[in-house]
Amino acid sequence: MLALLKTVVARDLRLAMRRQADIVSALFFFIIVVSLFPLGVGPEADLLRRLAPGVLWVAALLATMLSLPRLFADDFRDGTLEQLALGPQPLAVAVFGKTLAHWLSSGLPLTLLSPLIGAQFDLPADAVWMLVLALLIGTPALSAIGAIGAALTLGLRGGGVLLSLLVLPLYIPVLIFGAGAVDATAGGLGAQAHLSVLGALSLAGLFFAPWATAAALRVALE
Amino acid sequence: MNNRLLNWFKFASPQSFFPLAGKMIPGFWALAVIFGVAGLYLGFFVAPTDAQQGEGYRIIFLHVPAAWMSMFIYLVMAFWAAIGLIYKTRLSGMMASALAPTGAMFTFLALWTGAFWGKPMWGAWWVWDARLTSELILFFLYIGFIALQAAIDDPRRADKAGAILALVGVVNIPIIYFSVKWWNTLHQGASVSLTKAPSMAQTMLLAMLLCALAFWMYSVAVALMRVRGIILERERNSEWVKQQVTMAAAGR
Amino acid sequence: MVWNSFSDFLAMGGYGLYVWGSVGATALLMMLEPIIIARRNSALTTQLQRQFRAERNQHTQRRSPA
Amino acid sequence: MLEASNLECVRGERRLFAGVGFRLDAGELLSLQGANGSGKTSLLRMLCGLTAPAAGEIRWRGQATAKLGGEFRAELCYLGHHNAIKEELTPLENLLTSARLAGEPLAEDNALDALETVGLAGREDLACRYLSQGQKRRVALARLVHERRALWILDEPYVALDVAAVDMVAGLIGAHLQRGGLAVLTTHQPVAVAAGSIRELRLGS
Repeated sequence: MLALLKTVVARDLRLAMRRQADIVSALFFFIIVVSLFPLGVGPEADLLRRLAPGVLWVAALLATMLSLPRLFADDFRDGTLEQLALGPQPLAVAVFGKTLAHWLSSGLPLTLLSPLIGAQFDLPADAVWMLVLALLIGTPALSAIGAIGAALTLGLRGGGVLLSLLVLPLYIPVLIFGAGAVDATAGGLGAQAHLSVLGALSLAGLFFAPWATAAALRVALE
Repeated sequence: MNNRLLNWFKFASPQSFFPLAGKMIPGFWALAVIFGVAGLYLGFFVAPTDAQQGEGYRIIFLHVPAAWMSMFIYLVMAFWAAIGLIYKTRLSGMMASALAPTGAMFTFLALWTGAFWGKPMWGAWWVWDARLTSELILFFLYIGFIALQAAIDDPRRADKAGAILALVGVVNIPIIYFSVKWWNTLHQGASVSLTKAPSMAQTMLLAMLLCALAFWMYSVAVALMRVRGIILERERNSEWVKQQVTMAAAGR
Repeated sequence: MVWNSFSDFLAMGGYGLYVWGSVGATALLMMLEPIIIARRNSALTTQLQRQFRAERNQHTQRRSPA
Repeated sequence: MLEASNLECVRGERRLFAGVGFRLDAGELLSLQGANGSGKTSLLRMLCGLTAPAAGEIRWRGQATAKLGGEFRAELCYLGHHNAIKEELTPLENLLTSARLAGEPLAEDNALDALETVGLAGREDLACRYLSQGQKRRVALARLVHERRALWILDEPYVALDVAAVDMVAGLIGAHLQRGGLAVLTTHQPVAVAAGSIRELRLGS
């Protein structure tokens, strides 16, 4: 089980490294979307400070969405997905591996980049650290739930738009507690409750979503 | 026990369910009208004026049943989805697809009547109340379900993909509801919220229940009508559809 | 009877626009939906009838050439 | 021993085939014949468990494959139309990864030896993107060199291969059958495989 997991994650990361354009473009998308808001709402620091958590989290959601269609599309087209489905281990294990690899190549870079963006919104130091922590805990759930949408819309025309329509409503709890954590810290309240719920969402996502994703993949492979 | 199960499965085949649904539809329409008339009469002619909200509160006789139905239909859809995945009966997938548009309509009506109720009471068409917000998200889930099934050509795959989405959705609804409720109390405090329904006089409650029953009968009737259309569409190449259609033509 | 006149009923204690706005929308949609379905079903059946009739004629022509 | 009884396949509204059955014992090869669109690929995918049959049952060693799940898949090697290789990876990386994913890790020198057998010597470290269609097919087929699983299901293994490569693949299949393995394959050119008994199954009218 573990060997399969390691192989899938290693293979996907190597593929991601060979095609860095995709990772970098998602990151730049994140930066650009976030940088648009001050141009839209004006540069006043205290306004930006209040907007920052929501804006950053929505941008993180959208940036994750960008890289989801490719999660299974290439494997579906070149036949490797079939081989994964025909492997001795349950497909959900391979899906868990791919979700992990997707998080490492999309959610994690976003998280590491967010302090840079936090400065743009003049967030106080403790809020910036809470933002990084919340993103770190919350983004795995985005990859796990997003994988379900990616599997359901595999091979469909207009899959990208449909994918966001299916997945964004399911992202709302993560958005609420993620942005809430940073907001609470900025407001001087403790964000312990938010982080624990966020952690629960991620854990539940990582454990249950792969089974739904595997079922959706088998439907697509028929 | 298994012969009861057996004939349930007999009816689960689209061919034998088609005429059965045809016979049941008028019955459900009748029930819907009876309950509807009774409910509306009680609600608009018998129920007393509310102390705080005057006559405006009567909108709840439509808003609350619509909200209940929007939630109930999604649960029934998830139920048929599960049955379809476990027993691989084709009819259950069709039932889920037949219910979705009606569920989406009731969600829209719940939002519409909620807005029309919020405007006079709180001065704004849209109130970020926890239940209204969850209703809005439920609307997105319905639209996602319908859009997914519309994007897939092969009906069998559409059913299965829709079923998985419905089950994932039904697991997420309580999570979404509680996180929205937390978000609402956090930012706004419970001052502005529709959850504080006016104290329910006996006739008001009865009127609302009757309206809810009417909406339920209506949903069953409409879903059965739509499922007949879906059955014809999917089994258009089969023999029994040929006789069914030509017999109908001869009858007319 | 709560209302003492029809116009009083329409006014709905000043909330007429909102109450009748809601009732109107509900009634409209709940009538429109069955009509749309019924029309779509009958269009489907007529289309199927035409298709089967065409198949039957095509079938008979092939079997009995002139 | 692989056994299928009255299999039926419905594609969209059309029934491609019905009542298809066969029995295949160790060391035997089943050659699936039939015109294009007669459902050959669908039948192969059904045998692997990728597609559920509309009716009928498939049994492996006497047990239904639907129930066996992972156990059956552990003894199955399927090669479809797609080469199932990643364009960005090199042939060596592809072979090592696919072996590990299949639960049978391969030592590097075995992998190099396999690539040499299929005639890819010298191109082990070139990204597959730069290989020709025939060479990509060889990378996919390199899997079979050290493949020890009992049941091979190959969808047109000889396509896009030159004569030398076809003989090489036929040899691999022959060796597999001699080891007591089973094979089901579809092909348009009749190819003599030095093996036990060859059964034929024709699909379609």
